[in-house]
Amino acid sequence: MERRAFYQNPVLPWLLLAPQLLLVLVFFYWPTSQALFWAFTLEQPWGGGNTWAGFNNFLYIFGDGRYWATVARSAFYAIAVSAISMCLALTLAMFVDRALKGTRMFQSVFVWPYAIAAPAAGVAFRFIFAPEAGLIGAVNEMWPGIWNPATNGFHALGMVIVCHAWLGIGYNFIFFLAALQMLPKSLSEAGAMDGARPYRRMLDIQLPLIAPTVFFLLIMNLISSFTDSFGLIDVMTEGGPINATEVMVYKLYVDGFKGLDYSGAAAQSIVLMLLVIALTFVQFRWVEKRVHYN
Amino acid sequence: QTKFEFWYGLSGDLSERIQEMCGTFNQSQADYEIVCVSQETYENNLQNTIAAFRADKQPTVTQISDGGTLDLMLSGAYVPVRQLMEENGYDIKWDDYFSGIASYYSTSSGELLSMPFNSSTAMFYYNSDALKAVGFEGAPQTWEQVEKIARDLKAAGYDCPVAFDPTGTWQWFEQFSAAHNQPIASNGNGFGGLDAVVQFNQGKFVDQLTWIKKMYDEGLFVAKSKAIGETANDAFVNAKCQMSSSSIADHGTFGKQAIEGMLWDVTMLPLWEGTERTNTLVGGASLWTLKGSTPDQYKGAAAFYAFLATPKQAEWWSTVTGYIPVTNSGFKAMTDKGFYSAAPYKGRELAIQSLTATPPTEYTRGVRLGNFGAIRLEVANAMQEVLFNNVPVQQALDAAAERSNAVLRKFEATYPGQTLP
Amino acid sequence: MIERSPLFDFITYATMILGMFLVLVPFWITIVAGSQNLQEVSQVPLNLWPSGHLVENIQTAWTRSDLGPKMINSLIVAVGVTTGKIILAALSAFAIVFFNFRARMICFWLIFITLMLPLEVRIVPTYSIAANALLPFQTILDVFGITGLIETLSGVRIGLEWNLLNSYTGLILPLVATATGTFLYRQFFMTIPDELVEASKMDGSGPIRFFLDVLLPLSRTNMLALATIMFVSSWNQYLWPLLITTDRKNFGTVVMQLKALIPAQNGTPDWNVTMAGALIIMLPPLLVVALMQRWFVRGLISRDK
Amino acid sequence: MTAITLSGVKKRYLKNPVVHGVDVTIESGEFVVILGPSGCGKSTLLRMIAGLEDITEGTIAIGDTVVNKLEPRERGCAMVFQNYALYPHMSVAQNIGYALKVAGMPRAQRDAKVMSVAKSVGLDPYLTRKPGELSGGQRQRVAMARAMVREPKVFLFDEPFSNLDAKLRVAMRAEVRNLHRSLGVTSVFVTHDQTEAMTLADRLIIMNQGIVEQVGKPSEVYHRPASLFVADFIGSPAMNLIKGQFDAIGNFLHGRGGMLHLPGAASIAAGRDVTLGVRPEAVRRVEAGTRGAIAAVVDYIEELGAARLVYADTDGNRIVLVDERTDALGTGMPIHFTLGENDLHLFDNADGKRIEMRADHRVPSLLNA
Amino acid sequence: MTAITLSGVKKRYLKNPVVHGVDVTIESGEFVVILGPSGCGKSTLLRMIAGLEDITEGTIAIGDTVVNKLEPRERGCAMVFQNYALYPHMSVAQNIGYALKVAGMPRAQRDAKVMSVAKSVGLDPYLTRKPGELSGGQRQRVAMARAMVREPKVFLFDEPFSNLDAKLRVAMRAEVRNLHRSLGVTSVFVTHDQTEAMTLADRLIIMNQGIVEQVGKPSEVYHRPASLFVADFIGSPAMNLIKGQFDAIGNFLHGRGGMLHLPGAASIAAGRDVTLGVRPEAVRRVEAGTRGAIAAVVDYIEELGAARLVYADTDGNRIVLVDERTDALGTGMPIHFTLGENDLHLFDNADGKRIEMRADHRVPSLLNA
Ligand SMILES: Nc1ncnc2c1ncn2[C@@H]1O[C@H](COP(=O)(O)OP(=O)(O)OP(=O)(O)O)[C@@H](O)[C@H]1O
Ligand SMILES: Nc1ncnc2c1ncn2[C@@H]1O[C@H](COP(=O)(O)OP(=O)(O)OP(=O)(O)O)[C@@H](O)[C@H]1O
Ligand SMILES: O=P(O)(O)OC[C@H](O)CO
Ligand SMILES: [Mg+2]
Ligand SMILES: [Mg+2]
Repeated sequence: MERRAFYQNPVLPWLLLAPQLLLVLVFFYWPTSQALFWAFTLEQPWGGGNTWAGFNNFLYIFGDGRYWATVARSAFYAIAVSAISMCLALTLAMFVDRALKGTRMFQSVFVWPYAIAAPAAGVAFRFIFAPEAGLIGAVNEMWPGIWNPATNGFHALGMVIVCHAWLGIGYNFIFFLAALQMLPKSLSEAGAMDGARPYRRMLDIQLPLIAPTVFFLLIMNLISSFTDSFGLIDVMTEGGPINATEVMVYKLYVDGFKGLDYSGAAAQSIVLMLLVIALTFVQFRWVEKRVHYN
Repeated sequence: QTKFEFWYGLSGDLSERIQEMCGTFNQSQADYEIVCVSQETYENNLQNTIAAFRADKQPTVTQISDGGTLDLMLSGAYVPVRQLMEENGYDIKWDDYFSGIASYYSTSSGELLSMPFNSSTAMFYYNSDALKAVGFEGAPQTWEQVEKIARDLKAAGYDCPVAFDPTGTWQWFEQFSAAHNQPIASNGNGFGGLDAVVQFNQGKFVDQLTWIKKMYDEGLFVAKSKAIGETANDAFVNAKCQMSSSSIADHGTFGKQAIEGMLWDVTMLPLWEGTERTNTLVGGASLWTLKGSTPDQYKGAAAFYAFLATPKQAEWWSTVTGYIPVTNSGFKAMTDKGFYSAAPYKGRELAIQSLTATPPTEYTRGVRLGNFGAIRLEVANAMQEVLFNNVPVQQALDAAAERSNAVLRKFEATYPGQTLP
Repeated sequence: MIERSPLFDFITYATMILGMFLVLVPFWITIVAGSQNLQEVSQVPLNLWPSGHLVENIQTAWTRSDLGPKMINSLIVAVGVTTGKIILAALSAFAIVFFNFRARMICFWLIFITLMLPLEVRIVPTYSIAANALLPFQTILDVFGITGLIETLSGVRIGLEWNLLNSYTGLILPLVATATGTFLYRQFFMTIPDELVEASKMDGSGPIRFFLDVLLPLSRTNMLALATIMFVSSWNQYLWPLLITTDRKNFGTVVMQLKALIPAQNGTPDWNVTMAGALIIMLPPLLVVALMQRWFVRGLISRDK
Repeated sequence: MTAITLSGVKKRYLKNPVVHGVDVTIESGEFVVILGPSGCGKSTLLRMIAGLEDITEGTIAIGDTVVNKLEPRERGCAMVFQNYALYPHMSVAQNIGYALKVAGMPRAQRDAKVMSVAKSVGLDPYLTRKPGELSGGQRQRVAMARAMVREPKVFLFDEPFSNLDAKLRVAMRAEVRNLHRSLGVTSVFVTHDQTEAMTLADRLIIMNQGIVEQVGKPSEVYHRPASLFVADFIGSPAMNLIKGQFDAIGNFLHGRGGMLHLPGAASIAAGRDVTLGVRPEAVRRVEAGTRGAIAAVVDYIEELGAARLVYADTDGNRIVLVDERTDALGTGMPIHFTLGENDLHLFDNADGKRIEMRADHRVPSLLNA
Repeated sequence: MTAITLSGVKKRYLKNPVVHGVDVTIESGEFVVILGPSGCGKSTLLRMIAGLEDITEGTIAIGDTVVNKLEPRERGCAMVFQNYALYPHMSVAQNIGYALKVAGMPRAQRDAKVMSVAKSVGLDPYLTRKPGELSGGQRQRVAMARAMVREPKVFLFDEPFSNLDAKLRVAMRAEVRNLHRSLGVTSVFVTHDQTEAMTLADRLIIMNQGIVEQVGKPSEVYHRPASLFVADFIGSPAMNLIKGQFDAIGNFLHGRGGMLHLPGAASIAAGRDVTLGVRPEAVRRVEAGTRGAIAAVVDYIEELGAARLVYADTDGNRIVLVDERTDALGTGMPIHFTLGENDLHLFDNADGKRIEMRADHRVPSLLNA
């Protein structure tokens, strides 16, 4: 609903907005334009100067098999993390939504992972998954060498994915539960009167109706797994072994700061930004569409 | 009192030694206060120094490892050490420095750009008790011997005959190549110009890696690294692994950390039978003076360098760490005192022997490649591909070479028209 | 709840308990390992019951990673970001929602777009701005020739510089700049009925009074929500502090220290110390969330919908 | 066959009783409306029949089966919800056919059935639309079609019209009535709107705070309310209720010395605190001096168009009357009225129950003393 | 002194006109109700008076001042909003006193004033409560107290009762009326509830789609609706409206050959498409054979308690009548009725305007041909 009660004042709104706009300009628009500039030049690491490079930086990364491998890995990572995390959270939310006695306690606990810093969780999971330590590592006692994320890329990637998915449970859970609770109870009841059992109702009624939330979360999870993965990977694997856990954001960090290739990293930033913007855009289109129910 | 900063890339025990040294300097005079900041690793320090330099917040002095030398040389961000000392009225006998060390940090015309500080080379450490236990006396000299010992150890129930750090390109790749006079890159490992291409995918290193792979598959080499949860050094001092290759710099640390009663020793890198030893490369790092400090701070830096160069200080440094003395006179003085003839310092002279085994050849002067850190990563990747993912050696090294060359070309393009100083 | 069969209830509880187990395992392991001594923690398989060394492990971790000053830094940053954001966001959202001016939607989008691009993806260029936050203005002056003009006129060369590296400002400001808060406030302000604005107009109060007398008091719960979210997210920042503080000793935050706690950086595989360290580092935001759960859940949800 | 029998039905939420024990039998084919103020437990009762709420105590039988333990789908009831509860993501046809689909009816058969039901409520042109694209009345019809398609034994309605505007409500009322006429299915309809209740019901169940106050035909309830509550609740403007006491000879003393004479009542109510009730339309304005006329002073007047409501004070009691005259009348003016003896109701204040007056109780007529 | 004069007042949102030009004068001290269906522009008009909306065209004067350019606070109006718009975080006292505080009145004086106003509406026991802790009626009273405290020259009400339940609404109506009586302040009250409008207004302004359809006293509007819209809108059940045509001799032809005879109408309406209107309570059921009786067949019946509504078909037109008899009557049964000639209304279909019938137009009475 459009608001119709406004204040009129030629100066005041600008004064109110000024601090935020300044910050955004300085810390967002300027760097972004800078990145664009670098992406089209070769920037000397020590800031001594740069030369125009046209699209070479982009051509370079697009011509680089390892970059594509990273993109593919990021996509897999994003999808796996989102799928695992969302499925778990949805299952929990569905049951919590039944509001049996004592549910509140569970509900609180399910939110906790949200509070945990990714690197902190990373450290904990690294211990849990450490091949030489006593939890998952215990399988190595029975079958020596079967589990080793330090040398096996799949193990490493799996470990990071599990950790990231765990981190997302809290956030996803909150949204699913809220969405479920916002559905009129009478819809489920109507479903029950129509003879559908709980599982059927979930598939036929609840899921389609919370589809906007599912979709919203999917996008948020994808974006988060493109971006938040940094701290996790840095603490758990540093992108290794042999780049097996190097995702886009980590690669651009490594290339830029460790590899001193500011321009290549800037080009990668631009690609990643476009990707995130595209996802957000899709999200908005959907938001527009979903207004159609009622 | 003038304050100035010194950033360095060492951590752990070595970092504590540096802090101690800074303390001594601050005590020794009243005009300057040096603030020494650890950036954990050489890579980190280079990275942070660059970042700080771009932000105009750089320290006066920074420690850059051998691999970062060319990055600094082309940066235009430094004050040459020779000029600095002259301007501040210090008279240093530059030709007293080991020529191999000095030439690594000098322009082609021989001007020393950075202050040699902690110099090292790669060595081979072994657990004498263990070797004795399988009937081997003395130091292993050849890789053939290492292989045999390893087999015997394995047979005798030792889980980890040789600790192999798959990210340790410096000792396992660069120094191996130098000792066997193998090129790392064309143009004399890059000394001849920015258009060099890497050559490690040809020659002996290919065979060496093939051999390492074989040893690894047989469980004779065991991968040890930070990522794996235990570094090769830790595995060695804890007597879990019986042989290891590492910098002479660690000699001091090993002395402190080796478990009670463990007998160990150090020797030059083994060679393949039938090959002639050439000198190994200078490792460690040198101190660079960065532009953008005040004249007083430069005075302080100069005073600091002069302090480092005093025989007393140099001797202390070489005593508490494993780093070698960097001047002829220093080395002579210590040898004369009998420093190297007894434990716990015995063996360190071998490092100098290794460094000076022959006059530097085209391939043993050093490595002068742009963004060498990125190339090291490529080689480390290749080694891991071979070990963990069973990628054929040649294929892995070819791929690494291709990527390394791309790095070099990009570096060349970033500094168009520039030549090596 | 329609089906009331005990079997279904049982399944419900079973699933929730399983879920709780899933969620709690990492916490439990952290506590267990953090409370054991080196020998216990090195056992394979691990004894899943806490032992008595928690305090001493925490002490070790505390001194090894120098957590004391780092905790204070983290707290300064988290509180700084939280307050900064609450204030700025309230002001800007107020302007966007309650004023009718031409550039209203443009301003909204200018701010809103920043939501889409987390710091991580534009980290490289953002770093350079931290070196000199006034660079954009200098560039603007340069480009329009104002610098030159003033230099010729007065002989003074304008050199705008504001370095944020290794400073609390640098740690805080870029995080304050993001739009989450503005968006959350906007969502909330939109729910304020028009009539409330009109009633206050009829009562004779202007925009500032309305903001202070009506809007702020009504936003209390939203502020709590935003505060929780911001506290957690700024406490948990990793990459940005990592980049912007070369002086870790004085400006490092606790989360950055996590990596340094991991064994293999320090010799023995003393996971017990690592976990004890991790435990204290994850505790503050966890406490905040647990205590503020009600508010913050509401905040989260209204933020993104 | 499909009568509904409620015996001793109680409902508690946690410790909180909201339905206190209901015994009612709803005849097969009957249209029963449950009427009562908000929160009195109407929906709860209905939902217990539907199987959407547990029955705390007592039994509910549909036909011959006690359904206490049956799931909603097993009870053969269909329900129309207050907000329709249409599935917003399904088309009209899918909404109507969902129950059949769940029951596993083959597609072709299902489509035919949906079509025929949709036709019967005039929805066939809208089968592919989503509920969001329908008007309120059309949505209402979808909800009914959805209930009809399963050919249930019982229809349940929970305030199905409360979201409709006044005109549409009247129209939908007619549709529900027609539906019931043509299908003859036992129906229970919940509402708090008395017009709706009166016009739809075969029988009314009046509830108040979890208790059934009266069960009866609409006219019965209107003309012979069983309790003070019902008397006050039914009818608009509400019945005039005057508290007072009968003396031994049948004088009704009320307010500030007001007195009516109703000798017959002496025998049934003497000495008890009672309330005398009379509907506003049974209060007839008369000329001063008319036999039995009672005097009052006008408080204020509400103009309704067709008539006006006169609020007047008689001996300290407020009385409302429906006045169809159009003479000038204003605050403070005196008027006179009589009460028709057949329109009088008497309630015992102690328990609120109606005190039945037989004809001989009423005669002779009222007198203002 | 504080009459309100609207001259040619128009309102457009963007290009969209919503008020089309209103000319009305509201007398000083008068209570005027603006009545009309949802979306017709009532609130917009009121808000233009309050100063909450710009006036696109025309002028509004309060007293002698044209207020077009004045801020709300300068107009001397107080407003009671539909949802009360109480400040939820302030106590009752703070809510009431806020305007005084903004105006800078000293604390002591303000408190005294708040107290006295609160007393006058019976809010004094609740001064420290928050609005959330009050009942609907109490909130309503706070809103009124807040308006009163400023001693405004004009009271504006925008559907102030629409959130209240039926009983409370009736009570609040009386309060507003009393308030107006005692303060005598010019008041404008917006509603779409006709009972509310009829019972409160000194004069009604009936609006439809941005146009004023009629201004007049409630009884005038009921008994002499100025247009078809007003005729249909006012009154419940709605007026029976029958489309047809008069021939030259005054026969009214309608539906499937229905015919009424109304000779006088020939002179004013012959040949035009007209609508004949008659209120349901003016349709009197009579015995078959009564003079002028018209036959019809019962469609259905709605029982209201006091009376019943009979929906019947006469020659294809639906007619509703209020029937107070209680004889058995059912669908399909024949009935007869007459129309009182004084209760007939005639409208021109072309412009919807009333066609005035003088007495001589009506006589002789209607006949079913
Ligand atoms: N799930 C519940 N938990 C606790 N109390 C409840 C619950 N559902 C209803 N109640 C209470 O039971 C009483 C009866 O509720 P019910 O919904 O049956 O009323 P109703 O007569 O349908 O009212 P309305 O006309 O407002 O729909 C109310 O006081 C209500 O607060
Ligand atoms: N801010 C606005 N912008 C555009 N159109 C508006 C705006 N406010 C109201 N309208 C339109 O103006 C018309 C009149 O609105 P108004 O609010 O005056 O109606 P109303 O008679 O008060 O109706 P209701 O009884 O529903 O309150 C409506 O069609 C409405 O959609
Ligand atoms: O460990 P150091 O200090 O001898 O240095 C080793 C290598 O030179 C690093 O590049
Ligand atoms: Mg209900
Ligand atoms: Mg309105």
